[in-house]
Amino acid sequence: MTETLTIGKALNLGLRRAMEDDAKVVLMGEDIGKLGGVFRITDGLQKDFGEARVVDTPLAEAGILGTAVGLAMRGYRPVCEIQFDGFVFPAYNQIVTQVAKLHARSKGRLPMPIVIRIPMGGGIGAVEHHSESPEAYFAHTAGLKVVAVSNPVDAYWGIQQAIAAPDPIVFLEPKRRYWEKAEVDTDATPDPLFASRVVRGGDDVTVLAYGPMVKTALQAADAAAEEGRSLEVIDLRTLSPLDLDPVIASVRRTGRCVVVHEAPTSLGPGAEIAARITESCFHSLEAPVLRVGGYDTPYPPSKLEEEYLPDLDRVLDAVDRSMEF
Amino acid sequence: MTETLTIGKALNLGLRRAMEDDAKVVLMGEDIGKLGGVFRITDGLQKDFGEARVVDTPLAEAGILGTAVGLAMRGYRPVCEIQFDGFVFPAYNQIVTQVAKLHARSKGRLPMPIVIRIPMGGGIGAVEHHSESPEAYFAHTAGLKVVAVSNPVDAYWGIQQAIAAPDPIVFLEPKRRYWEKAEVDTDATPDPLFASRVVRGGDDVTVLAYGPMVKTALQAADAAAEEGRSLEVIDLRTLSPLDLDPVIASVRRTGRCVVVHEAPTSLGPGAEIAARITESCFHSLEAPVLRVGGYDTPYPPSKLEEEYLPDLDRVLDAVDRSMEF
Amino acid sequence: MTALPETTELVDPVPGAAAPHLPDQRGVDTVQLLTPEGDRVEHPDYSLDISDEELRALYRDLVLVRRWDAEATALQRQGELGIWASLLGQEAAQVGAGRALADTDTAFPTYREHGVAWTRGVDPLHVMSLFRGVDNGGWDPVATGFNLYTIVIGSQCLHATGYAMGVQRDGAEQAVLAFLGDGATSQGEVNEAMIWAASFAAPVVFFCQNNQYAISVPLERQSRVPLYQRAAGFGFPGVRVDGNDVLAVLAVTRAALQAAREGQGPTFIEAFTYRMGAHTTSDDPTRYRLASELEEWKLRDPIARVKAYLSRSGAAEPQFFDDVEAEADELAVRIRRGTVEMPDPAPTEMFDHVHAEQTPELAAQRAEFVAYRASFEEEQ
Amino acid sequence: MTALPETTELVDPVPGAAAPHLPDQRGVDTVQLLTPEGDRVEHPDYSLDISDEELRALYRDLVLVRRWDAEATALQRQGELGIWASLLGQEAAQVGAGRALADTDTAFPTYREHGVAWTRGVDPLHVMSLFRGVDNGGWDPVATGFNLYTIVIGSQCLHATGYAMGVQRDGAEQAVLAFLGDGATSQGEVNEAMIWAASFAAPVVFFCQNNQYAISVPLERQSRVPLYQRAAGFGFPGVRVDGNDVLAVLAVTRAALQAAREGQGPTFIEAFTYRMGAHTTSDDPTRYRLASELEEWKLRDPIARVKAYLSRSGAAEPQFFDDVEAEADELAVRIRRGTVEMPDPAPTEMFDHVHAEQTPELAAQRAEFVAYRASFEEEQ
Ligand SMILES: Cc1ncc(C[n+]2csc(CCOP(=O)(O)OP(=O)(O)O)c2C)c(N)n1
Ligand SMILES: Cc1ncc(C[n+]2csc(CCOP(=O)(O)OP(=O)(O)O)c2C)c(N)n1
Ligand SMILES: [Mg+2]
Ligand SMILES: [Mg+2]
Repeated sequence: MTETLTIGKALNLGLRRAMEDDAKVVLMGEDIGKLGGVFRITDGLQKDFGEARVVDTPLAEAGILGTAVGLAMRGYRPVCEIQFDGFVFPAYNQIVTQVAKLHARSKGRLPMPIVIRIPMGGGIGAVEHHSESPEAYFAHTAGLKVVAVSNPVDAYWGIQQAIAAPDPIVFLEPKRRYWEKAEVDTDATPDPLFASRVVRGGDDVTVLAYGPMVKTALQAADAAAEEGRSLEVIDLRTLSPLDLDPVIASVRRTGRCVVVHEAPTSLGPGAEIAARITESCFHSLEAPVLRVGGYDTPYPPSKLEEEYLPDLDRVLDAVDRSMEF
Repeated sequence: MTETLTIGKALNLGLRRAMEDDAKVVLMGEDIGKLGGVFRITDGLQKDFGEARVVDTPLAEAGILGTAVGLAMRGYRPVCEIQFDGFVFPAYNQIVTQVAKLHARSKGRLPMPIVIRIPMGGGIGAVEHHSESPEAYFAHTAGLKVVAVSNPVDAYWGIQQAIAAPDPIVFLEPKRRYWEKAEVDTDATPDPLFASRVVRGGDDVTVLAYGPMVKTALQAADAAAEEGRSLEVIDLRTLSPLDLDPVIASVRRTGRCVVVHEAPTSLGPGAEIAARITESCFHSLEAPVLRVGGYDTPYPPSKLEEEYLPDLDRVLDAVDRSMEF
Repeated sequence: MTALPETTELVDPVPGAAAPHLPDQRGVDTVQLLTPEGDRVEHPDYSLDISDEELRALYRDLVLVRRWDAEATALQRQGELGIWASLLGQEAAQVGAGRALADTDTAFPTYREHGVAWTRGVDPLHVMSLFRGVDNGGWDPVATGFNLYTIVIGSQCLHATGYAMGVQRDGAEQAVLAFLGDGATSQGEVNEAMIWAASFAAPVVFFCQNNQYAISVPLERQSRVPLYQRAAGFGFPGVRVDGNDVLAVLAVTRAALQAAREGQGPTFIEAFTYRMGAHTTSDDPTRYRLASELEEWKLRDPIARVKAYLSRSGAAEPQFFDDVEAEADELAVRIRRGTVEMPDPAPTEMFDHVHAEQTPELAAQRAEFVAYRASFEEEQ
Repeated sequence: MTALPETTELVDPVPGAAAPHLPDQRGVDTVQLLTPEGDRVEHPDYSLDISDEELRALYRDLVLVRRWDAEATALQRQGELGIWASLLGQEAAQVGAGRALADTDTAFPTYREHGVAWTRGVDPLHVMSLFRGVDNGGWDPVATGFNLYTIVIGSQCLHATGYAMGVQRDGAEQAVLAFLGDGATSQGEVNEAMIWAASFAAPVVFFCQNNQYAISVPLERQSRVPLYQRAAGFGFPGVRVDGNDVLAVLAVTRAALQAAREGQGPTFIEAFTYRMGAHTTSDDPTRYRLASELEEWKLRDPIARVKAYLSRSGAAEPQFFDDVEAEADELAVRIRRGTVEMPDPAPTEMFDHVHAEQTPELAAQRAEFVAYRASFEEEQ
């Protein structure tokens, strides 16, 4: 069946499917019950699945993740909602020292199939702590996998795949794109979860993005096309593991690469990607891999966020610099 | 005056000087009083400065950093000891959302001169969580500065400079080198805190390291010299800001660069350094910047740590790969 | 074995069962000095000697902050603010607590303490600038003794405790007032703050506005016993006050602050109140609470009772009320105009306060940013 | 206003003053069934009907875990272990708690619960492997109902609570026992665990071994009131038991676990005891505590009193004690041999359990690692 869904609604439906498929799936988070979450991603689920499976938790993120660990040990598959990206840090100890390490600590005896859903990124005119891009903190943490969806199709399938997967996954949702729509064929065979995807072919420069920046990259590609430049856009989709094979193939062809993300540039995901692509494509590169990221400042007050966030123009500027290098 | 000091003793003396120089300096941490800290870095300080200035805290790292923020707002200069690298995560929320952001949040009205001392890294045969290298988590955080000392001279001066500095600084101490000795001239004029330093000149490959790996890099340079290879070794000393000018100058000359650290390789400091050097030295590089880091696994049980940690051989292996590229 | 306090009402906790709503905790040992009907009552532990003038001043505070709040909500609806966190219903708790502070005391607010900001002399426009997205709060936390808003739930409680430890070290006779919500009591950091405050007998008072909800989550999810009882477990006194009674709040908070100044350590105050509006302008409370609840709480309005008392006791003439209304109108106009006309920040602002000593890296990023922006201007 | 419990003894908190040491909290409402002299006493709330055979079994447990502990300390001194966290003095707390568990219950230990491990049938060598640096604990947490050791202070309390929420969802009549130390009570996560347990009435019992120190830091830094009182603030019962009295610990823990299984929610147990040794073999307690304190606690030895009772009551023959000694000697030999002969882990182990589904990236790193190591073998 094909439906037109927003990313938010696709997630909602995906969660519903996952809960129907497996009675061990338990959603946990602040305000996810009656309210359906501040973004309504869990809308209606508590009504249909009950309070034991859609748990409005006390206001404590370490508590959410720490009890999720215990539930996972008991055979449940907790799906934790962090209300906003900036509020994941109270849970950081549990995520880094427990969630990420328990499989290794127990030599595989303790399953840890926990999904940590985080609405990520800026662009919604919010106050402090509501627009962060913390993905590098997780991608640097051994034992975690990190996925960032960019569209309704991946949202629908990705959340189900993440819940079914046996490892802990940080699942990043492009907050400001929650309302973007697309056709979702709910009978299709989905792409694998940990795979990047060429979303637009091109010859001059390879542009990499994930989550909310994929749309920005595609807009840049449109604009570049008008100037006669052909950008290949790849949606990374997964940040850990990184699926760079399609990227390497592309860069070997284009010789140029630009990575785009909202996270601060220094030690942002672009750093790792640049380092690896340079290792793999050293002789093909006509220019260094360039990064377009957030500045190395705290996320600014919202009146300045358009200045802070990478946009079409900044991507094009990097493309120009790459071409002119 | 020149004294032979271990890194541990140099830190102890440096802390003492800082406390003598400024009555607002307050040390806080677990077991730093009568016990002098588990590594004895604060040995004798509570006895001499009293319990109001050397505070044995309750067992809660968020509490340490959170109250340090309040003390800083009141005009104090808190120096917080985190007992082991793996125990900084309960304080992560305070560090990332408060310590790092308060100067910006208040447009500079609230001073945040907090030093977070963390004994870092492996190699001491410890149990889980006692051998971590969390520097990338801090270096990626706008608003923090990150320093990693490698020797008694920098330990002695660095801790004093960090305490005197107006911004929050994560001060990483090379745990397994605490007992290494050197001559410290306590009358000398110290090098600036945020500056890297060429510690051994060479022509073939530039090797970058910081903290505990500087010694490893120097050992590699010795070994390489026997095979007729000349390595230039640079002690980065500061990870945020990164002082890459001497590195760039070096790489423009050698054309080859290897970065060494204990932190997991993916999104470790080496990623950022590789990306930046490639941007700055694109046309000089004869080979991609290569990284020698910890594997992307949790730090292993201590019987395996020598396999996990970069050592002389792994550095030389990377040097070989760089030369043969 | 510690018996549970007699006032405890445990609520059926089977998961999957609906969390029973708002157990009647209001009879519990609550300090009240002015009834909802506007009658002065006595309390054995807390008396308040207050002049008519002071009473009128409190009334004025209450009315002005409510008007400010209403204007802000309207401005948000009109797109002039990104969001607004309304204090409607909590005026007495905030004004009472704020007016209990001495000039030399320091307050650490959440994001909802506009009423306290008012009592500290913070310009409302400096609060508006935060919700407009111009900055993170434009007031001077040092000059006002009113810290910046803290949005990460509960983090400010540790700051307040640390600050109080500094007060202690300075030998100053000052107290610190840490604000938090009922939801915040579940955060580890908040509990750590209480542990620290007890351990060091820090001169800090925890002022919890129990407005019954953390966004949509009712109090029972955070605690099945009255919140003020938490403190005894940490070894210091807890007290519940009628949060809609500005006199009781003033008296209780004053006493606690004075105890703190005198070295008697922390107190936990639970101001029992209700959030009459939505959590913020982004929220839809009809999804999770009943209109009847709201109706019930309307009968306990914090302003009506002061007005009733002032009128009935003759402490204020009718003209006074008109004057306050007029002043409120003026304030609203000033806030509206100031907000709408507020200039956007300079784009380079975001680079300029990251550190006290800017790094060469960030200076370079800033320079690139300036050059990049200039390139567009050249193009035009 | 909640009065402080009468047993509260506030300690002078002026910063800079030496923290007064070990206030005499021992008179406080402590459950005891066997005195240090070995006399059985009754307690109104807790009775224990126990056979001679069970008593002898407890004695055997106590002696064997002490011997294990001594052997481990010796092995560490000889360089066979990286570190060892001794349970000396805490045998009764651990054996009593461990033996209170039903087979189907689950325990979440810290890093010191070797005595509990013993009662769960964990092979001591599986604990030794952790301290030798071979792995992070070799036992099967699922099969034994004894979770892996958790070193990050307090984190396991949330795991235990979550696990108990799972038990609840399964409708199982099982309980969960979360271990923690006195120092751990200051961690935010531990307090969150209690808040969650109360909120969901989860079938979890918090078993706090108050051994008076967190490494060098005495209890008073963590709490100025007895720890068991913490629980009431969260809305569930707290009880202090003589942690050196295996019978009292058994009785109190049994009752709490049974209450949990029956849906009555959590209990906090404070086992009042003393760490007779160093924090770990890396520690030097002479820096922070007086020998006299140790002497005082020697008089309350957890094993001596059981032995005295067994002998005096005739519940055990002298031969029994000899047999247990002999068994302890054998155990020590087995532990020594097993430890010394323990093979090192395969170097590739570190890659193999990171995920349930290894990533291509990590597989590649592993392959490089194998090739790199092989290159040395080729060279030779
Ligand atoms: C650490 C953290 N988690 C989540 C949030 C999102 N959030 C903002 S306000 C709020 C509820 C707070 O409730 P309460 O403490 O009762 O204060 P109130 O808003 O009722 O004044 C939540 C969950 C946050 N700001 N910080
Ligand atoms: C989060 C964290 N911080 C610090 C440490 C270092 N540490 C290990 S044991 C310990 C003291 C624990 O005291 P307590 O909870 O009383 O348990 P005990 O060791 O006395 O059994 C400390 C501070 C740690 N393991 N975890
Ligand atoms: Mg509330
Ligand atoms: Mg202890």
